[in-house]
Amino acid sequence: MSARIIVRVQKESFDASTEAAALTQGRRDIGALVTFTGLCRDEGGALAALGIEHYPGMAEEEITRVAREAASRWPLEGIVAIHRYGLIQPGEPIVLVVTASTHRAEAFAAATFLMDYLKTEAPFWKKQHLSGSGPENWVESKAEDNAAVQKWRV
Amino acid sequence: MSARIIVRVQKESFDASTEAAALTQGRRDIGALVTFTGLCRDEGGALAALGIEHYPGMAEEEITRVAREAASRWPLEGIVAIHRYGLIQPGEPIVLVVTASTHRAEAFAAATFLMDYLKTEAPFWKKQHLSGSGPENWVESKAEDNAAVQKWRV
Amino acid sequence: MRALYFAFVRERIGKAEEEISPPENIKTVADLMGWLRGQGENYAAAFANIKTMRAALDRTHVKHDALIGNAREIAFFPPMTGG
Amino acid sequence: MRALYFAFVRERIGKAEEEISPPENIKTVADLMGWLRGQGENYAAAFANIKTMRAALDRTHVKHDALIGNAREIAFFPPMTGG
Repeated sequence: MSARIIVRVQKESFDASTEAAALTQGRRDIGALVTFTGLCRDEGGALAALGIEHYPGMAEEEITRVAREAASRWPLEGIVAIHRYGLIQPGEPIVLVVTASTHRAEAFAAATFLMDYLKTEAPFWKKQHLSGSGPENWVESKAEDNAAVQKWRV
Repeated sequence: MSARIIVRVQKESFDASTEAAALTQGRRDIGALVTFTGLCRDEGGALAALGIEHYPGMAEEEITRVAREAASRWPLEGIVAIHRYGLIQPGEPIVLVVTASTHRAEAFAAATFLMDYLKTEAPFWKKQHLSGSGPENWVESKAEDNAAVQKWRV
Repeated sequence: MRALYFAFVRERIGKAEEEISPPENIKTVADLMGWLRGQGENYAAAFANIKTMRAALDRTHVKHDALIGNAREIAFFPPMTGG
Repeated sequence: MRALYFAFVRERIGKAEEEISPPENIKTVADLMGWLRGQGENYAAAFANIKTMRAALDRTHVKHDALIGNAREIAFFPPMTGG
């Protein structure tokens, strides 16, 4: 049985529970549902907004590729992966990953895997718009994120 | 800064997003929100319902103890842990764990930890009510759940 | 002291809780389980497999060699299956 | 072929995409980056640190030694910071 995969790249915000319901609605065979929401932090008040640039087309393709990879590694019933682009205010959601499985270990592992890949392989770039008349900075990729994705490459 | 901890043991169902919102509402410093929902599976149609028995008082205390332990292990902003008791139908939620943190690794680790402990340390017992005129069986504890919790004991 | 029984332990004994008055020589949880096992067929059935039995003293998980001391409440139950 | 630039690469070059016609001897992604670097100060600034530059050929991540072949679209960008 193959997992249902829902991937979207969008400017609009999303509602995590509505998206998760798409996987569980009417189902009686799903035992574990993991939802990860990545939110925009204000960095102690320093950040006014985050501008997210993406590679249209490739972003969807890359997320879909990674979702299929997750579905081939673990017995999943469904995956939702949504990533926003455009200007995002502190407190707003940026990314959503939902995994549904029979058991919790698989759902947790797949959600972690998906986030590790989205951080480093999906073509999105974040620019920090600082408060006041501060400058704009492109966010640098983090060594810890690169290390996190490396551990999945067997 | 100490994590906000919300623990409830209840008969009623719950809404994961409402509970998660209690941790994130009005916050601009939370970067990662992990939600785990454990649902009642129908075991391929064999299960009519799950009867969950608990030790009133100790159940809340034990979950609170484990939540505090999680908050001391990882830098968390908040934890929600809700466990239901009583008769639960297939498709319904049984347990909810929400963890909020600055970064995703801590939120994922804490949610996994909490579920591993809830499975094996919180005083709840599941009884399967089978379809038709089938018998009732107490669910046996699983070796894999015991192994999962052991890995956290350092 | 108050004794509480859960899940199949409750079902086999036939009650959820009761007041018990074990003799002076019952010092540990293991002692108490041995004593309860001798209180009738229902107790014998409930404590047939003592090795896998779990216990809590005043709502705290304890091992079988734990001293009962002045605990006011003891609970017996099978391995937990929550979550 | 179509060249796409993202994030600071786009900003430094001053455009998001353009049609490029590299000479015959440009075979690999690395060759193309070296050639682009010579196309003006803005390109030199964009490709100042070639080591950390990422590339995608027809929307697939590739390494610097990848052959361009008949790819219709090549994209250059810094390490991704999504999620």
